[in-house]
Amino acid sequence: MDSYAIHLENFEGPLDLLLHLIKKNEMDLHDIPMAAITRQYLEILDAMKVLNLDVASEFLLMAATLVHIKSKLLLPKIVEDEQEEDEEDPRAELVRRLLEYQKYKEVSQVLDSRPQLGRDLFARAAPEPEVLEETDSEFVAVGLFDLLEALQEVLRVSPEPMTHDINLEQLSVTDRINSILTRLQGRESIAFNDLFEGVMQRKEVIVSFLALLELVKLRMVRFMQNARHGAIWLFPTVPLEEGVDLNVGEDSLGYS
Amino acid sequence: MDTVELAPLVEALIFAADGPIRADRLAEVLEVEQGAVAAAIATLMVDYAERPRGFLLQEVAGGFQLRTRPEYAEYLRKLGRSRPFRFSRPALETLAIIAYRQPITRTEIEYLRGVDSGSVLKTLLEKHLVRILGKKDVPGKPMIYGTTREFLELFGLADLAALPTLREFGELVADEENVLNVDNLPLLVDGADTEVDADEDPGEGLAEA
Amino acid sequence: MDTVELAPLVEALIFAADGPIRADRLAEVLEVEQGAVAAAIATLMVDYAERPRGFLLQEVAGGFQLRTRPEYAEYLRKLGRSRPFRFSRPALETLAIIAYRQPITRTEIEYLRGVDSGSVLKTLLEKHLVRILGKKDVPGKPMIYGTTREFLELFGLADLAALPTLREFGELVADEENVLNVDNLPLLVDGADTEVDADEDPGEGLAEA
Repeated sequence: MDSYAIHLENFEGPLDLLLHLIKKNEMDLHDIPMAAITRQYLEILDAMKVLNLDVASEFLLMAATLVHIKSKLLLPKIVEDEQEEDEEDPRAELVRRLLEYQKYKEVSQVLDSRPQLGRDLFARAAPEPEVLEETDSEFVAVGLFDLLEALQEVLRVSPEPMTHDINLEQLSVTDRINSILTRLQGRESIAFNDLFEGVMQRKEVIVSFLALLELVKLRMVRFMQNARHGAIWLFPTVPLEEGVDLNVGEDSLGYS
Repeated sequence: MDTVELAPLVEALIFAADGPIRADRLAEVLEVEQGAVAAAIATLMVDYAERPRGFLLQEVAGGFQLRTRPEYAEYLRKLGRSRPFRFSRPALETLAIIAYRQPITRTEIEYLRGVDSGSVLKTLLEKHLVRILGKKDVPGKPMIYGTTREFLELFGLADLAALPTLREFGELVADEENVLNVDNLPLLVDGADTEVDADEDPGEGLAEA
Repeated sequence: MDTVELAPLVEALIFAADGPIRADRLAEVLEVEQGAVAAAIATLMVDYAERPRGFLLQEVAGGFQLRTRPEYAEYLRKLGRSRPFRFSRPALETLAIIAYRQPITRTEIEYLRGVDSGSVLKTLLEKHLVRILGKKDVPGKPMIYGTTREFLELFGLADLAALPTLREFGELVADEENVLNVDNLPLLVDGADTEVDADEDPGEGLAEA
């Protein structure tokens, strides 16, 4: 939660709200007065509606559960002693869930109070030249998830559905490579997202993306992240001079 | 190489590595027995504990790493290297559940939390704190989740066994101070009470406990 | 703060800074006089000179920085060389395509990726993550590829059916807008929906280039 908006979300969920109510009223967890807790719970939900606030479906589901448990308790007990022993208290599952939830709620606070890397303690930031010297020139993999996300973001802002028209792509990958190289001229780096600035058709986006992959394969650029999960930047690995023209024919790009 | 020679060398490698470095990798790079590395690390540990240094040698995520002392956090944050995100309560809760209950499915997480956890789970995946372990062999083959090495690094844990012990409760416990004190939030049971009363028939408001 | 207190704090800041840090910057962050910083640095200098550490405190480009001892350069280079294998994006992408679409020919991979994939494929074969399954019964008898047992081990998968589908990623977020729009990605068109099925016609859904 980023803000303390007035919302039921101030409670993590229905379990959190129930825990709060039980504690506040000093109820016995092992003998929860269902009528009282259900009434209070429903009143809070009503209050939310009065204030025109969204009540998440989970809160409504819990309301139904509470009413159900309450009604089961009200049912006259079948007077057969043998069966009665086997029959679990209708509240038992709820109690188990509350205790279990409380356990994780507490430990999450314990976890958060531990010194955290990047918040309370810091490792070194400056890389050692000797170590970096020998690493391969391929950029560090950031995982399939990251890659798809980067592409997804680009596609999200480009409205048209992409058509499967490979011919047009074939024609423009080389052009795109050259235009990216032109943009990189005289610069140290460029943000991945900047390459997709302006309204582009999905097809163009894909072509640009393929061009980037191609440049990486040719080892002319590499992707780096300045923070482990930060923005992705593109760095030229060779000095780019005015009027550089990439000597790449369509054939060598594998579109023959 | 004896321990006296080896210790500063091991220290240099730990210093230069780009993350926690495992003892076996140190042994491999230095071409010495793992026992020799272990002895060197033990020497360094004693040294770091004895002398007031600005950083500590910690065992994290199966490896060793130098990290600044937590009590200096305030000044280090001024260097501008702070992690840009803070955990929300839902994220922390979900992360804790996954850490202790892994491998776990989304449905199981949601049963424990009582709320939909899809977007929180996605955020944790994006932050590389949680990963997909595979699929559970039950109908529907749901994905199962677990924590990552980066989770261990973030919380400074040597391994999963180093997680704080879960307290088993038979009873509810009073909210501790560090637990979010809901009574100070704008929407509180009591707060809502007054708000409602302002606009509505008081009888329709919340019952006094 | 006196020098005894200040020295480790200065050391921590030098350690964590992302390059040489100037004395005036240190004074600013610590909110002390520059003279106090100078005294702390002098203390640290003596300490580093007296004790055999793996790194040195050096004055570089007007600032201060911790650097590993030059005589350890050989081992540090080895550390760099011995970095665990990391995937490049092309490798990861190619591997993903093979994993989801196997058995698959090189032409099909290249159609999906839009670029020549020979060298990436070679690397994956060398790392034993991909293997040749046989030859496809079409003119030219192209070789067909699939993933290996090592691939499963590396990603901690019990079997290929344990591969997460991209649709499942999308389902993590109920919000329509944020759902991973996989249908328009050439790379995922069918792989996203169909679990890997060795009996399926591998050419299905692929236009021959």
